[in-house]
Amino acid sequence: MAEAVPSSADFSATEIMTVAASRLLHDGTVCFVGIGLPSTAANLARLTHAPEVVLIYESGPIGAKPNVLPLSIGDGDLALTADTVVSTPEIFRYWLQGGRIDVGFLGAAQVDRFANINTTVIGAYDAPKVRLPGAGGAPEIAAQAKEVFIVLKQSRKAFVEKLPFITSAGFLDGGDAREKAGIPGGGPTAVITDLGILTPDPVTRELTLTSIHPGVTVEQVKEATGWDLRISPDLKTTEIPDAAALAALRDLQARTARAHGQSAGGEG
Amino acid sequence: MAEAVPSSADFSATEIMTVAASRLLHDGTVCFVGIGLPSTAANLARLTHAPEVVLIYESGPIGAKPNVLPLSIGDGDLALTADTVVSTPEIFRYWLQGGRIDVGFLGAAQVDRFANINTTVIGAYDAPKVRLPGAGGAPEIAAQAKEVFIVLKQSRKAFVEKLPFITSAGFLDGGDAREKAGIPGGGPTAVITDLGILTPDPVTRELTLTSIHPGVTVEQVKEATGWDLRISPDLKTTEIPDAAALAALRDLQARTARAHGQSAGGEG
Amino acid sequence: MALITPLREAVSSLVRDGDTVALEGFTHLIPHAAGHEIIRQAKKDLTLVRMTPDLIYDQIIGMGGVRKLIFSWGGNPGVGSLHRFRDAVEGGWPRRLEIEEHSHAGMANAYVAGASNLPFALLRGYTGSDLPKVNPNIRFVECPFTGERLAAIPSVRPDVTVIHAQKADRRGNVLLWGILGVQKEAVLAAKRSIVTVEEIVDDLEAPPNACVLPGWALSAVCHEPGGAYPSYAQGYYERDNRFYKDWDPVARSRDGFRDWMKRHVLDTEDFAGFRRVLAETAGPKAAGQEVA
Amino acid sequence: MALITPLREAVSSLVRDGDTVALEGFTHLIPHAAGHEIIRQAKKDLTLVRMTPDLIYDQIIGMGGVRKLIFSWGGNPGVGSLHRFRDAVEGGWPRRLEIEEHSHAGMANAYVAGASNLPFALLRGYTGSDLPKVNPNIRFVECPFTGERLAAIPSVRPDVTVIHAQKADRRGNVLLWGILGVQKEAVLAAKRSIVTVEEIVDDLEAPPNACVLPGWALSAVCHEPGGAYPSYAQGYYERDNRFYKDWDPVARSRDGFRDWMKRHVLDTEDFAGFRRVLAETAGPKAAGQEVA
Repeated sequence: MAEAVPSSADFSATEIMTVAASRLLHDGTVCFVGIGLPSTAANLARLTHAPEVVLIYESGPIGAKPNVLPLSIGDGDLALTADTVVSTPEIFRYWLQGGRIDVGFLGAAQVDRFANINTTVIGAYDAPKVRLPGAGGAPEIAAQAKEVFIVLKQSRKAFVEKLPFITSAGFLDGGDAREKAGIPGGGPTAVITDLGILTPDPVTRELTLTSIHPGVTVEQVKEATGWDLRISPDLKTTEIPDAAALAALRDLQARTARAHGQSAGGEG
Repeated sequence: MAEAVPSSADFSATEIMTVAASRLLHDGTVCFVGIGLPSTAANLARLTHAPEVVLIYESGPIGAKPNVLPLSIGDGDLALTADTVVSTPEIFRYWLQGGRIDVGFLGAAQVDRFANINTTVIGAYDAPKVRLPGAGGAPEIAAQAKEVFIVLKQSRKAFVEKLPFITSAGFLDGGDAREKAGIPGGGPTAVITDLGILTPDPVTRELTLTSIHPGVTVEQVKEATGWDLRISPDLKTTEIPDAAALAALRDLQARTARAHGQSAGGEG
Repeated sequence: MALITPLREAVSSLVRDGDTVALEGFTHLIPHAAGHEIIRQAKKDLTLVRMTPDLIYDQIIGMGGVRKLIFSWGGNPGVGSLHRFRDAVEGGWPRRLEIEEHSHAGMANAYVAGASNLPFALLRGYTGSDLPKVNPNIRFVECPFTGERLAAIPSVRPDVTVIHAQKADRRGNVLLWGILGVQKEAVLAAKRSIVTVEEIVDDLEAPPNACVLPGWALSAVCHEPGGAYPSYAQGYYERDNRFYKDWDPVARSRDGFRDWMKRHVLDTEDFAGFRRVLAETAGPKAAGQEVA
Repeated sequence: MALITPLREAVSSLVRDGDTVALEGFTHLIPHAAGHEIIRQAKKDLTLVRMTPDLIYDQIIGMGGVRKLIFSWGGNPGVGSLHRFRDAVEGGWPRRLEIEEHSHAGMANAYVAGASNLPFALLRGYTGSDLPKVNPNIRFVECPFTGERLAAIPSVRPDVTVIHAQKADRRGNVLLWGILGVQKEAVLAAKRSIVTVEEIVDDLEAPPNACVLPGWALSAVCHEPGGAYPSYAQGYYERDNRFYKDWDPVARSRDGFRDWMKRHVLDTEDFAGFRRVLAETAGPKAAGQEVA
């Protein structure tokens, strides 16, 4: 009767990141979905443990149930499967600013110690080294959703001590800086990476490694972080993706590849 | 070959008022239509000389082409015959405030010498003698349409020296008072009554009798006006309704009576 | 998530004494059944909000449940005055009615601002009108770019909004179509919401970009076929114009009004009961039974 | 009243050097054909506005026609960077591109304010972001009722807005459906407007409350089937993902870009000509001819 225990060899780092992110979404949650990794994780949640999750995309679909992952934030499949499709102004005015979003699910180019996000520029704003795509919906999603999940791969280039530009607020300088700035939503509650899960300290709001993916060492995570990363004394090991979730994820990605011939995604 | 010249016995005072008002609407004009007499006149124009007039109702229909006169500002026939039906906020925001209305066509309970309108109260606001229905869409229609036509029956009670309450601005105190108040639209260009047509003096903006309906005397008009009415030195006699217009009006009213069992109309 | 629930329970649990309540409907889809239920349950000290208060507001006001009315046009469409409303304003009967009066543009923008979680609405409005003189909630702000003066009014944020719609699916998603008025904004501006519907279906079959309110954004959905009577529900039944005309003499007298309300509303169990009694007192055509 | 007119004439008469131009489309219905015509006619010193500048803006910017870009997210959706946009910002080639940068919420509200003839948009936005530090057009105002601090940004009021839609009738009434983005607002915010459409029909057969732009509110309607290629038009054709991917290497090099633009756009007569040449250079599938 003993089953084989799955090992880290059975899934990729991206897969455990995606499955771990999807697990954070509860059934019935109203989720404002960024394109790319957030959209993959949110749809995986919908196809597995959270069939009643409500997915809202900034292009207008409310209650989207795409059969394949959207390549962009405004794919036709999002519109055809949604409960309704409203205008983009209405999404931002009545639904996000209206206070109806439980979880904002974002990607990022860079994050800092207090989970602030940069998607604008590397280098000086007026003389950029790399001009990134810009804010998109993120500043108001980060400010107004009741909580925010951020998903991105961990590296020293992405996890930096000080951002060159804060596009979207996490906890600003930490502590109660966010509340003092009058930002209504609760802010980031988890940063899910390919190495582990970081959550803000309840008081200082500094991102702390609270879960590490199996097979990853604390040294590896510290190495991939541009500041002296706090490690929770209570550090857990991330639950291994169960077979059903992995199968659902791979099916979804195979369907997507067949439909689009690619699997990345972006705004636009 | 001599045709009988129509005489005032061939049409009622209300009919010449309605036909005269309808004639002022040009083909292709975009008209924001108030319910009741304005709606009758605007639809008569559409059914006779101005088939391309665009009728917009505050309840949402744009390009309504009702087969019978609506009883209220939100009848189903308006929706079913319109080019599109938008929300009431959109009507006021994108279409009226957006500056897209050529003619605002209004009724009134009372008007004064400078074509200001009262539909709010007779007596003091806080201790009303008669509480009228209120503003409805009129204050912004009167302010924002490029020009305004007002249609109402003429009497001393309705044409008063001083309004107890200005619900919707005409020319305020006259002269350039309207422009000084920063009101964008051109204001009333005609007040059409059952006795004649009053138009504002180009400088003082005082309403002046410029056309009198056939069979009506200047004395009668003065008698029905609560101030010392200016009479144009160039006073014209209103053109008699032509047979086609009269027939169209009577057909429309007969169809309406059959459909509704009544012919009045109001907001709501 | 919207519970599909009987109207009596929805009104009982969601409408509270002292609440600010908007029963919206712009001629079309006026929630009369829900209004009657508010009267039957004798809700007190309400602040009612509506762009176009009509018969159902005349009834709630006449029964004494209303402290204040926020509105922009109050009348019996196609007929004339609302006599109970006028009596409350002119005569203070059965209690003095406080009024806060706007234009349609102001009210529509105030609902939009409420749905958008903004504290105030910004519009080009009220210029040259005396309304700002009698309504201290009409103020003016300056554009930080052009210096232009614009009107500002507080958002409408009802405790409860009540609307009627054509249909809902079993998950509580609601579709309305035709004249939409401000219903979507009124629902989204409110803390709680009740939607009565003509029918509950398996599939809304909503066209793309139709006006759909997702069930998860609503508090209660109630199956009340005919619930907009005597107004109309596009695709279901026409307005009963005779009821509007017949209302005028009923509402002119305080006693006549009270008797009528007792017999037709207070002494009936529900809206179906009201329709049955109305068929007896006014004839079946007046009760609209041939179309509902 | 919208004239149904060839695209070349519409662009020639309605888009002027120095204009502020919005070609809108949120992934769906992006007006590529009209963008190419702007390039062919070598319109100069444009201020381009768009929430999500993508390939067609990369092309117009790379050809040197743009002085300033007002935007909130610029990228190649699903692929990566816009290399011509980046080169203009990072490298000043072929000219320095001035940028005014917002969030999507800001831009969407600015279009709404423009369509509403308001001088500025009011929103809860930009809190905690560095954007207000680099964009002097993000200011803050106080609510005259609650004292709350709210963001204010100038309305977007383009000289011309260009969109693509599914169909128009012979009177120039336009129907679009599916992902609507900000197209309606962008058209109504503009002084002039051009709508390219997949087909011109006798009857729009628009559902109730569909997104219809009346012909009298538009300047020109142009029949350009396939005019949104390589983006998609719901109900007509899918997006050509291969074109988006193939664009990346083309746009990486200044010379490669110029050569490509000369061959595919400058040396072709119109969008049909572009599609024919693309079919030769990239194979018929890449030209999307199997779906258009």
